[in-house]
Amino acid sequence: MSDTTVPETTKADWTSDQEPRWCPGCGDYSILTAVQMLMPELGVRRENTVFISGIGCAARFPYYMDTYGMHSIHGRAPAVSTGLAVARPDLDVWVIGGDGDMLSIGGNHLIHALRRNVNIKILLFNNQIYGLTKGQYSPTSEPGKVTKSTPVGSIDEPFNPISLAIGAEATFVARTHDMDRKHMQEMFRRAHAHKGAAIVEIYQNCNVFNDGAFAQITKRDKRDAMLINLVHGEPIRFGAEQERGLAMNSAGQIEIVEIADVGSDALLVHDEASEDPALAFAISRLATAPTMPTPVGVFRAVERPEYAAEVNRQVDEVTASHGAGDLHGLLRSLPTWDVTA
Amino acid sequence: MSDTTVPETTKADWTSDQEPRWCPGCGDYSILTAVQMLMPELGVRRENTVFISGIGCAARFPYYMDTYGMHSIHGRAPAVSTGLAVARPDLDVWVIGGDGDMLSIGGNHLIHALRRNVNIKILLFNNQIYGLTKGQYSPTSEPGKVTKSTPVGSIDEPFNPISLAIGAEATFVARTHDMDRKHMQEMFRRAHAHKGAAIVEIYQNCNVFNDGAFAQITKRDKRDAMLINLVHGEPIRFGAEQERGLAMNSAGQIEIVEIADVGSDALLVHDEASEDPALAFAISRLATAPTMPTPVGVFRAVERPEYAAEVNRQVDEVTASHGAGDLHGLLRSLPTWDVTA
Amino acid sequence: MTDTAPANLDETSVDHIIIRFAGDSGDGMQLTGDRFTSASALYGNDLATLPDFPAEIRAPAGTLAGVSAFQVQISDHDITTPGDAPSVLVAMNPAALASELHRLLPGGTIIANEDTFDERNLAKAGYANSENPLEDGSLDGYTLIKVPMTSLTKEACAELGVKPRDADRSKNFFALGLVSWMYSRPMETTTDWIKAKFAKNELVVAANTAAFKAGHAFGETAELGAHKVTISPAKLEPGTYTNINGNTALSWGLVAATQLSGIPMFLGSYPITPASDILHELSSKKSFNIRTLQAEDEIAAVASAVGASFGGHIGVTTTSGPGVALKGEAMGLALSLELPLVIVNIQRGGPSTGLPTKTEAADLMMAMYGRHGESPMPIVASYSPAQCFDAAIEACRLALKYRTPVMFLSDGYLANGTEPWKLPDVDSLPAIDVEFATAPNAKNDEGEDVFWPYLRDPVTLARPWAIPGTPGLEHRVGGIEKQDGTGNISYDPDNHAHMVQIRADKVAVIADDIPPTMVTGPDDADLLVLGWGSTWGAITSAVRRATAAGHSVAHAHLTHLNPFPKDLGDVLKRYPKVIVPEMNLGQLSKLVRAEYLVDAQTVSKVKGQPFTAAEIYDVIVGALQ
Amino acid sequence: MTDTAPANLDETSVDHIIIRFAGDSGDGMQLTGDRFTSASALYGNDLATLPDFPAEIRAPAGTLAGVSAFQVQISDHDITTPGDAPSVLVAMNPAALASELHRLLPGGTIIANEDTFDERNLAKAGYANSENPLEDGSLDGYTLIKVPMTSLTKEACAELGVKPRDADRSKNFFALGLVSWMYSRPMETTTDWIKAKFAKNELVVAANTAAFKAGHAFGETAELGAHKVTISPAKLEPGTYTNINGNTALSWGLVAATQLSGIPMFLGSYPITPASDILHELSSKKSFNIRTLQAEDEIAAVASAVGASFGGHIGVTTTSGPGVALKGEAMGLALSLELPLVIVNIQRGGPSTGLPTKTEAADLMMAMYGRHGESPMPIVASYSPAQCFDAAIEACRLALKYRTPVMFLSDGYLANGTEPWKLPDVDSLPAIDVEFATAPNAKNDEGEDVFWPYLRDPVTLARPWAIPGTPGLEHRVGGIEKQDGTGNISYDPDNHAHMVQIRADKVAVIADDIPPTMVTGPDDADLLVLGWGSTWGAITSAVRRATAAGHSVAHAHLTHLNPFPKDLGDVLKRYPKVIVPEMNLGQLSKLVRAEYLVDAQTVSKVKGQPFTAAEIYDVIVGALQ
Ligand SMILES: Cc1ncc(C[n+]2csc(CCOP(=O)(O)OP(=O)(O)O)c2C)c(N)n1
Ligand SMILES: Cc1ncc(C[n+]2csc(CCOP(=O)(O)OP(=O)(O)O)c2C)c(N)n1
Ligand code: SF4
Ligand code: SF4
Ligand SMILES: [Mg+2]
Ligand SMILES: [Mg+2]
Repeated sequence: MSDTTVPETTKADWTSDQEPRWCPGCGDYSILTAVQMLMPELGVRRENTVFISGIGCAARFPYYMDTYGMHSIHGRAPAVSTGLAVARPDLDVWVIGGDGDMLSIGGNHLIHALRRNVNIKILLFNNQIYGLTKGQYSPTSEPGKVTKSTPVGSIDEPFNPISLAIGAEATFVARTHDMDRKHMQEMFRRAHAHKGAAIVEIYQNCNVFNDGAFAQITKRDKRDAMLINLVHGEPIRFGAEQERGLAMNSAGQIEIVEIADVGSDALLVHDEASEDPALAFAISRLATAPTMPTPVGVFRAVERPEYAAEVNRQVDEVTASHGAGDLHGLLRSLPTWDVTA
Repeated sequence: MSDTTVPETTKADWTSDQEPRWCPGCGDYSILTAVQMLMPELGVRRENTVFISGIGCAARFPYYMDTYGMHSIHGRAPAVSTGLAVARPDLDVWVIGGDGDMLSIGGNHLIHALRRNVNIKILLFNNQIYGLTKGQYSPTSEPGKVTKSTPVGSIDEPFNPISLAIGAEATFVARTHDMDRKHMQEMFRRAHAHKGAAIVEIYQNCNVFNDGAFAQITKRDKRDAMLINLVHGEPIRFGAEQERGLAMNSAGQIEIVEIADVGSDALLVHDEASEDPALAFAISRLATAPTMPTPVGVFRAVERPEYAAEVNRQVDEVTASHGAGDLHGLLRSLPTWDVTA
Repeated sequence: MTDTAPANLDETSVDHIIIRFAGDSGDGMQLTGDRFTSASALYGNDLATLPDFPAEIRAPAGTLAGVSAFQVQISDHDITTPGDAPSVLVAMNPAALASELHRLLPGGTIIANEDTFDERNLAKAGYANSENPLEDGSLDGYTLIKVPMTSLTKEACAELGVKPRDADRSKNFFALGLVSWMYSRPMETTTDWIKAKFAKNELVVAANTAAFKAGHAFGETAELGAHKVTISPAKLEPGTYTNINGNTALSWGLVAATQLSGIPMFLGSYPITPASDILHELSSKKSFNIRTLQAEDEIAAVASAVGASFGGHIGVTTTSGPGVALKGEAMGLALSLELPLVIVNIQRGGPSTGLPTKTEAADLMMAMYGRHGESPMPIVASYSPAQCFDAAIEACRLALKYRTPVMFLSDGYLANGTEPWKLPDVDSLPAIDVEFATAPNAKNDEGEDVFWPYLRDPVTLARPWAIPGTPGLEHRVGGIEKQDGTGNISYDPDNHAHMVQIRADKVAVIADDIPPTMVTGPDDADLLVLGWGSTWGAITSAVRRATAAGHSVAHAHLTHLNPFPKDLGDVLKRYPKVIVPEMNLGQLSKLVRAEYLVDAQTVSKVKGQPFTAAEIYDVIVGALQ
Repeated sequence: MTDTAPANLDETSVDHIIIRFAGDSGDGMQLTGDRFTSASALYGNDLATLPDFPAEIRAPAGTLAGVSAFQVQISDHDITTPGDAPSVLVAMNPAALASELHRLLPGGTIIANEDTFDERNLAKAGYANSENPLEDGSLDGYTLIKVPMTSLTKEACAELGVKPRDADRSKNFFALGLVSWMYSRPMETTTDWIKAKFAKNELVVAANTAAFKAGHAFGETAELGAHKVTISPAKLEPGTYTNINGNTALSWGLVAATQLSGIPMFLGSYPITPASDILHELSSKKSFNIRTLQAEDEIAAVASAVGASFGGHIGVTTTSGPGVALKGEAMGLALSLELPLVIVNIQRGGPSTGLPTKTEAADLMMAMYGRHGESPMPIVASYSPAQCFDAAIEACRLALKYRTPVMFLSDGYLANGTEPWKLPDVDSLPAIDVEFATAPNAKNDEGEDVFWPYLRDPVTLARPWAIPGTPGLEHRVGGIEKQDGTGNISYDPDNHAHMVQIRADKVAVIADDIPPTMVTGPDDADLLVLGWGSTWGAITSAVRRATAAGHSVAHAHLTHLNPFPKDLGDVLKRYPKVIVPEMNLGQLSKLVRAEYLVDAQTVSKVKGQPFTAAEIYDVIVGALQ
């Protein structure tokens, strides 16, 4: 494991011998391809890479990666991964799950993994539906959604995964979508480079149970107008002609402006590295549904001590100061007495 | 239940015959008193009032209220309450729990109850410690905390319950503390008046396992300087002479300012009713530990359809349009055929 | 009189037929089977079905993993299973043939869509060197009917202006038409259904109808007359019938319990195969005073149901094994609170994620013991799709009357399998009497009227159910041990012992309130077959056959697993031999062995598939030798 | 030779004594008992302790609910229980007297802090009309020693400048001093301990020391000479001893397993009484290559342990009943993944929240069956505080060797009770050999080397443990049914049946790897007492006494509950009668009845208290009549 030159790999090296079992046309395929094609670029070893998932269509992902992998149980992948990352800080641990897996049954593990800043890379496949169980609404489904379990429309307010993650003290939060391989790869690369918990929300089309959920913003001809690309250090602008942007109004709220009206100096400059997550949060509130202009990119990327490293630092420090554990001594650490024959 | 005049009650009417079993000096006593004294003022009936709790010191609360009550299991009170509130929208349902109960094991139920906006009033007794299990750190404990389970200091970033709640789409979010009965009562009254899920974080002293956790901000002689009282529609100012306040800086971030330096017009005017939760979130980020000037009061209070009401509206509408369910007809709703003798 | 004797294909009339439709997951075989079943049901046959599909929404097209199958037995007499070995196999592609052929009776009929037997599909299905089984003589032991279904469908659709690609999707209706012709099913049932189902898209209606008629015509014209048979309607008891699967019957039973008790129902559930359909069904039953919550997880699902029960609803939660494994702690709470609650477990293959779409009945022990501490809970199990209706009412009745969580066990086979159900007269269903407490029931030391939440009914041992909103009965309940009577927290050792015993007794007394063991066959039989759950059909069929063959065999079937019927010990001891066929490694047999010290012997099948009658028949004959 | 014969108070030397310290939760009785125990241990007595405290951190002062007690038996010979009825009761307030008096032996000694017997406290303790039992003659049947402990303590502390309110907190040391004097305990052990413990606060050291000495002096001067007795050191096997409770021994056993296997340990845990101390203990053992995670809940605790096991650590999770009820699904995953995992359940009173600080052993059935599907798991149970060390090593050994989750059962009584433990020679502990897979183990169709994660060891049936970081062995595992060998997803019916059986066999073969049943007493005894877990002490003591009384009784005790030792059936069938004392309603007896069809009879005690030897003795005698 200490060999320093990482052998060159190709997509094929990262592809397992198991044939994907997703529906034809499912967005999961393009995410898989994006990941398999990215891995050779990351300069990492297959044997040091682990994919952990919960249950759902998305969660089949690890089977198709020729790395170490575990298809665990519904909702628990962030917790399983936390244990693995703490035990083995030398590994790259990726966590895969759908919106039901991660935000419904697994919501608690997710927010705790984020606040702890465990070194796991979480890819949240958000298709706003339960795919594997054949089409119930999920915690990200739009209100009013008619599904098998909500015959007259759902009445729950959905989570905004970006807002939730930021509210849970996440250090790296990004969003991308399954129609743009390059952008996905850029987000995954950034997540991988981040020291700590990184979550990337991926808008993913389920063409069987929720087809076109993101079409209004991710279709090639809509993107320019509807996707607001966040670039660190740059004024936030979008539109076919880059003619619109984000600015803060007098009430301290972020809004979409026409640059022609306000001038480009008024634009908000994106600062993903701001310690204060308030602005990233504010940006996350811009779109309440993927039918409005929607920010994508890295919302937040800040440094904070990484959990597994800290655990292992404590282990090392205690060991250094007390010496490696001595069982004989431990057994004698309470008062003892001797009985002689 | 349809009697309209609510009989006058006194604190004694709301006090059960069970003697509280908290340690002498525990902050839970003052919260109990605040609630028992408030109830007569709310004009509600004992029989229509239910307290539901999880497990922990705080969670013993329902036993001491002479109302309907349930001491359920660890972490599940928001879920139990959701069922009760949906089944019985005529009731006032209060949910009681500690920081471990609500944010550790119960974190998922909490955030889902908040996003659904179920009509429950959540009192989160935050003592930044596990009391009942004798002093382990909790998800709100400050980093570096030495406890039984963290002998060389904890390494988790704590949750900020206000930020988490806002990130989870909460419609009513407030904070108060156990040393100020009037303020507590004001917050509880507001929570009660809110239609939907309301969460009130209460800084509560555990004098046995985490004594003085909030002393630097809640002690009588510190409050003026350290508590930032949020009042809707008012500029946010604090200090013994009201000489400081909150303002937004040029980078769009909220900071503490001396009014003498910036003038009172520069102060942020608190708008708890803003649809956009970004400012409330930003205010919640001001203090990262109860040793810094800390906002208290109502951070956010907005209207959104209440979950139980919506469920019952759907029931009523479907019933109105289809007529009350007819079992005979239901059994014949699939194709049938007759066999004759 | 048996479920498996081969239908005689030479005659124009047979007493039953077993057909298996098999194709790719995308080929619509479940729908095809379903429509054929419906037509047969409306025609008046007795029948039983067995859907059998993979866990993926759609596994790779053309592969063995992607095969989806549907088996149905139709008959002119009373049957209890979908049959053992099909006599007809409809194979829409090579993978379907490869994966299902082993089930076909020797000499049975294969109807194959020959258009799909190309090199690529043959390879995917694992045929070495893409040898075509339709051509190489390997099927000589069968009657092979090769039909170019795809091309004929496209042809039929072409004139409608349907694109060939879209027309391809209608080929299952071609198959349905052909089979409908072979078994003389009325055509209107299907064409009407197509019209209603695809009402939104005329072209689809037209295409499917055309394909269906083309299939029918193909039979008529292609000189398949020798294969045409008729099956007369079954001589069932007079009444109105519907063809129903277990999950629907179960859902309707829950609806009925709501009506019979007058207590509103609250369902807290989290989707999981094969239980989700109950959530779906009940979420559309709002006008029956039923509220449903799709909870964030299984724990919230059961916890919310407990909250609703506290509020005076009948709390229900529906799930499968993995979900039950998460609900243990909250069930313990309900048990300690002594509130009504029904936990429905539609069992599937385990452990862990296991075989989510396959059937198994290995959660009985978890139902008995899957909670910490002494946590006795009544268990009700359904034994046939339609009987899920009665069993659901019974589970609710026990929960409401005894104020206890009740575990309801069904399984994937019952959930999705169908059978004709003679609809009960709604007015004749017995009411479930439940009364909420309305007044104080005790005096305190000062002689004042007070309410004691744990003052029990002397017979049922049930505590009073006083719901919020009732003035004067305010009280607190919780999971800590409480004093019997007052319900106040108590750490008193004797009280704890008393409460542990009372909770056990409360379940035990239910034995006085349930029917004796359901036994068929002679009291002095040489062998007793003891069963529970969905094995009923196969055991019944096997025992009938064994009896017909001159063996002396009895069959006892349990619907109540905890407590057992009072006479069960006597029943078991009556017979020199007891065997217990179970879709697990021997769970009921462990329970009866421990209880009655009877040497009940397990007959296990843990293959994700129900027992066939033949398997049980063989075991019976073997045991008697 | 018995644990309960009253100590003869007239003699200056007795062979054993049973003391119960009782006071308010705030009175420090656990600490007092603990110090007395330590001094006795260091003095060389054999001993056993039983802490007994309420669930609240501090219930209302002076009430019965607030009483906290600590019982210790010290002896000059080998004993196995903290004794049945105490012969000395130290009562720090009226509530302590009222709640504990019924346990005291007739004629026993009461040492009461008379200062607290005022009207208010008497009323709180429920003495009608505040009648003072110290004065009204109601204690005439006992030897009553009234001591104004509070005032004497304050007096002793006054000159140190300690405020009376603070001095009040030292009165438990007065009691300790007095009792230490009565039983001639060496003083330095305690004074040294005070010095070390309160090192940060000199005044507290001074006050406690002064109180302790004042108590000692009180005995000396107050003519209590008649009460002074000596108990010689016990003739224990030569060696170095320490006084240890079950949770500490268990923790150290886990540490030892880490060392013996060379496999790092990962503990994922969520605090819960009475298991939290294991988390505390292990979190301070970082230098032993142990990592601990206080997880967000029990599910995350076990799930993280599974993750760590996948990474090559030995994953452990510690909890009590309610926690286990939440872990069922994840245990099923570990079982399906076939990874090592140890689940520790420190049982407490149930169901639901139950009696959190009281002992019970009612989770055996949940350990066996608390998961969906066929989910067999080995179960190891400890039987005495010190033996938790060996049992923990054994649980880890089985988990590592067979790649399986293992359930470890202890209980509240073992967890907190103490006994002297002869420290093992660390070098003599047998190593646990574990090897990670490092190379491919199969060939694919193309003849290339590949790694099959489910290719099993033919003897243990364990699969290879290939951990991430190992080049060439990349593989995927999951909870869906998999093909034996390759580990690929498989819905094949026969493979599923095979895997279900293999998982059962994997547990079954462990029977070849564990010692035969631990039996004491004659093979031809008239009665066998079968036990498991913490009943060992009481059964041992009772059987010794019955044997001494001329009865022919044997005792078998199980440390492995699944699988059972191979000879268990033969052992049980050897004896005409088998009784099974259990702190539940009869769980082990159910298991052996089902397995061996032996009429084992349950002797139940579910009071949150361990059996006393007398109770079991009476049952033995009764059964033999
Ligand atoms: C404990 C448990 N509960 C429920 C299920 C059933 N289940 C499997 S996947 C899933 C949700 C799938 O939705 P999502 O996570 O969004 O993934 P997708 O299929 O959409 O990719 C559910 C409810 C399960 N496997 N385990
Ligand atoms: C399932 C389960 N796990 C663990 C426990 C043990 N437990 C009881 S209360 C508690 C946490 C207490 O902390 P908190 O919720 O902050 O309440 P506090 O006592 O501080 O008021 C824990 C871990 C339990 N009762 N049930
Ligand atoms: S159901 Fe939806 S998410 Fe699942 S594989 Fe099919 S298209 Fe993809
Ligand atoms: S332990 Fe702390 S929170 Fe619990 S009752 Fe005592 S002081 Fe209050
Ligand atoms: Mg999804
Ligand atoms: Mg707390």
